Amino acid sequence: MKKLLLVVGLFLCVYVQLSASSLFWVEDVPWDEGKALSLEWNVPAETVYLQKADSLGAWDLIYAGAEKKYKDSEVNPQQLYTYRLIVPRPEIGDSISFIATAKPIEQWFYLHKLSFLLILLAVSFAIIYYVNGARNGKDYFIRRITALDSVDEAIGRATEKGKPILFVPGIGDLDDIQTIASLTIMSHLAQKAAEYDTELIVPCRFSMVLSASREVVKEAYLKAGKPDAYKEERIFYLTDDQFGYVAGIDGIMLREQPAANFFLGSFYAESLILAETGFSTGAIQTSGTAQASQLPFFIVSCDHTLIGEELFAASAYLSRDPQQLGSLKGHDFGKVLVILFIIMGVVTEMAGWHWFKAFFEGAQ
Amino acid sequence: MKRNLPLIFAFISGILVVISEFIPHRPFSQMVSTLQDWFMIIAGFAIILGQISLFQANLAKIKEKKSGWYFYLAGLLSFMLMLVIGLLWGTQEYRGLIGHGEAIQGWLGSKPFDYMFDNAYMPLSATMFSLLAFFIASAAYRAFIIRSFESNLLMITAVIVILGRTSFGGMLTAWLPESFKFWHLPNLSDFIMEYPNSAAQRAIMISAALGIIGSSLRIILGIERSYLGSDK
Amino acid sequence: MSFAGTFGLWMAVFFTFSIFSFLYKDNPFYKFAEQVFVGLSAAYWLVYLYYSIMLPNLFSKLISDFKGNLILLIPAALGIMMLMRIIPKTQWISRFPIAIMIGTSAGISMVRYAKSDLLSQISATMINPFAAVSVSAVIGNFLLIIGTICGVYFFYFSKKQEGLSAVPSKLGIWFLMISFGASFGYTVMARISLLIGRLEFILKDWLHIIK
Amino acid sequence: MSVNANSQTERRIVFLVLLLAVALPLIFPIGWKTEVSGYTKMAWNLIESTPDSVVVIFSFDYDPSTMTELQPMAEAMLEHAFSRNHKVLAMALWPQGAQMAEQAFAEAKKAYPDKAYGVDYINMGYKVAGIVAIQAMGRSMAEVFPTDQRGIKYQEIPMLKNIRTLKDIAYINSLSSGTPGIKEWVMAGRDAYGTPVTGGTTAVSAPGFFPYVNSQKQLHGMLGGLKAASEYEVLIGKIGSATTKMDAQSIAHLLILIFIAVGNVKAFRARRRRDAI
Repeated sequence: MKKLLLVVGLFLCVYVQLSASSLFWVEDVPWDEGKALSLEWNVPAETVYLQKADSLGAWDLIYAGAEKKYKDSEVNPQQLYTYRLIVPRPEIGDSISFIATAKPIEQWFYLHKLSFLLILLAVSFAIIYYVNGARNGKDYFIRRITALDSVDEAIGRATEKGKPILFVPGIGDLDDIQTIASLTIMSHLAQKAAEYDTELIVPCRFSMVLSASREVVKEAYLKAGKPDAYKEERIFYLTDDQFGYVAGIDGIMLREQPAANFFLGSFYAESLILAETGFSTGAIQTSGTAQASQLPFFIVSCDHTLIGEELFAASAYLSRDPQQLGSLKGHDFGKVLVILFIIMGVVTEMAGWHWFKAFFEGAQ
Repeated sequence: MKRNLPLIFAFISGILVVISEFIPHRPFSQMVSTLQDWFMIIAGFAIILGQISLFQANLAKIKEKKSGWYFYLAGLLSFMLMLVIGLLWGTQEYRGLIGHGEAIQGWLGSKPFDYMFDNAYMPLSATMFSLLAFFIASAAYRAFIIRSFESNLLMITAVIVILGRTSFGGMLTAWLPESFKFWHLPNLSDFIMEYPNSAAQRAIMISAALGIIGSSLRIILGIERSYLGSDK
Repeated sequence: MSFAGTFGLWMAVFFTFSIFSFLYKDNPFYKFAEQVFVGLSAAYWLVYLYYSIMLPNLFSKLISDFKGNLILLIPAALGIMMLMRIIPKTQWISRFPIAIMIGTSAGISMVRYAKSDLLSQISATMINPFAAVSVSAVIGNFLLIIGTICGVYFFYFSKKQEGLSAVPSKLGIWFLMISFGASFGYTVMARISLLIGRLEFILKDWLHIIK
Repeated sequence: MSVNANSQTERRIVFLVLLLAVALPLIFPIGWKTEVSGYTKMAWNLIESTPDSVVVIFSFDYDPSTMTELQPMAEAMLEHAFSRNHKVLAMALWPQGAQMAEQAFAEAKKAYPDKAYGVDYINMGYKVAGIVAIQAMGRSMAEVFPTDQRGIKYQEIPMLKNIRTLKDIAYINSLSSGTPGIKEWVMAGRDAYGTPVTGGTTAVSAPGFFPYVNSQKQLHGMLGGLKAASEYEVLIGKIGSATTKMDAQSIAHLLILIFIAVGNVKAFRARRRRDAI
């Protein structure tokens, strides 16, 4: 730490020396990854030209205009950069130039992300607090989510008809949290399907999703006490291609005629193709996504739709696992916080105290 | 061990990523992009798993002479064809194992991989995508029925915006006097898009973000672990 | 036009019609096109991934400068561990790369969504509703603030929504419905454009009916 | 929701009618006039008010996937520029943009057969590196484009004799469907060198650029989507592909509204019948 202070101190001295000119100065942008320098000048001129020395010392024009400042984001940390400001003086037919140098520095904290860190910590601690509460036997209430009450009915109907269930875990890869939320819902469904002896079809778009899906379904069959009923080949990969995947699923819907379709996860334009084809086969359809732009299509074409966050609440709702319910309670704490902040923000903006909003905006 | 050790790995990698968001200093500042590059590489290996699954599934169907097995044969053959020509002669930008195949290029007009891309893959993909035009019409026909108050709201705004987006929507209300300009259909539909629509989109985004933060935290802390399967 | 060009054109036309035929009902043409599509595209992405990711980001780097890129052995090892799934006995090994990938994704999503979808949307809603030029914009601003708050409240799970507390949630649903209707209507144009694009191909490039 | 044979037939009728509604206006253009919006008029004004014989840049920053919307814009604006006797330098920040430019020139040449390559227009082809390429053009155009698409040396192109940097260009028109595109031109072209920039983009991405059409005129108006393209055709008095496609759009929209109405009448009747029993 001492060394760090010393280094920072040294840099400060150096740059105070170098930027002694009060007409043109260059500073490191504070609290960042050392990838930006801020340049300012105070000269009476309509247009100024700003140049930067490249690695060979040749001057490159980087700005021309009437502004009084410029932020250069094309710099690397710990390298010295030299800038030249040219101020044309048409009355004497000449120009004046100023030179300044600076070195961008890497720091250890993004100060402008403070509000972001605080809000993230607040929500996380709330979730951990409520999960802990649940572990200690506290019981949390969860309101009805209509779309999920029909899951049993859908599986029941498939059983009655002797038709399979189709589960599409979205078109996102495993790096999409919606896909993982979808897999947790799938684990409940697979268990139910195993209990009812109904076949489950899971086409996957990505290999990693395929691997995880197989693990999830296998475990669900094990839990239901029917490990022998698990058929690995019914959870399969189609193609990495968005519309190729959809063409394949459409074919499955037409030929296997599943009695219940589940489209849960991340969906893009293909949502309506899937939902409309599914509708034409007469299946009961349950869908859910956090992709706001695709929700309208699921709403109009499916029987039940999980809207936005309901997708993430679904596994808590279905399993009634106290820890999951606790975490949900934590999200709700976040919502109260959000509503309060918005109201406070609107009030402070109306009162003219812009620092409040600015504090939150700092995070971008 | 087969399950707990991976959970510890998940915990460590998750926490590191979150911390690195707030630290501008190296190596933290480059952590996320490095890990994302790694993800691509791992996915590059993993894609083979899926392709083996596809290959085996099609092969099984052909062997068992399931109904329509020749379609699966066609699928298998197109897979092999695309793979082989892609590896042998490469793509537009990349050299293949046996070069650029100038002779074939002269005959086909482009590399075989690109020829197949332009004349088979592209039309298939674009046509599949364009089916949406038909489905959006049939969905509107079937679902936009006057029923409850909520479904009426859905239908009415849809109608206003559909009208407002075309030329005749403007013609329809062009006679409105200046003081009623707000009700001019293009203006009205812009207003709906800008205010009530943004409000709802924001609400969905904010609450879904909370859901994602919660789910992520559960994953990092190991509360959500079904993706790993069972111990046995 | 050369033979290859003509053949390519007819192939494209054949596939276009085969997919369209699905709108009438399932038929052998669609089945054929579907399987070809799945097969072609699966191989396409494999080849694409090999040339644009595996080759430049891994193999070329390791071949040209092995020592300098030792760190790349980590993802390579994880990738190979992923492939252990092929053998049933070693399947459990693939849990390590999966766990690491999911852990990282969870971390990335957590910060990314907290920033772009939570924080920036909150601050974007902190507006002075009266700071607008027209009456309609002032009303709009109020709708924006009220709609956002009620919409967020609609997703509040840990309270029964009845009596007075049902009012904001009801309002929230109304806003959601208006938004869904609006997005639906807004998308129609883009979707029709897709069909126009396909018809242009048939009418212009193939049949030369339109210029 | 159970589906019977009846509703399957209905679906097919919906599909067939829609297909006809989109195809027929493409074959038999109607030529409905569209109300011209402010942003389109601004873009038109820039080209209209620029004096003749100057050199201008058309940057083709898109590929075939967004051709339906952007190609008609390129054609209409190109014809307008030709009619004002501007000398057009075409380039592309997207690899396939150069082909798009070729097609647009071929279309515009139908109306202006006298325009000569190298004298009235030129295609410099694709340039990598987006914003960096634009910045380099601000220093020296000849360095960025040693030759044109066909291999003619920069110094030997008649229309570029007096063109050294971006500052010698009268205006820039970027037709873009993403990055790099309009934004890069505004930042590196207009903000750094003061060359006016206008452009066109898809309907989906248009709202993101509206903030640039401000009092500082970072963008001199812009075209968003097919509708704006057809407005531009109205301004130059041409029934082009945008107008035709917009006719198809309008009819399809109208048809969907009719579908909704028919669906409601049917549902209303069914309810009455149910109530009567």
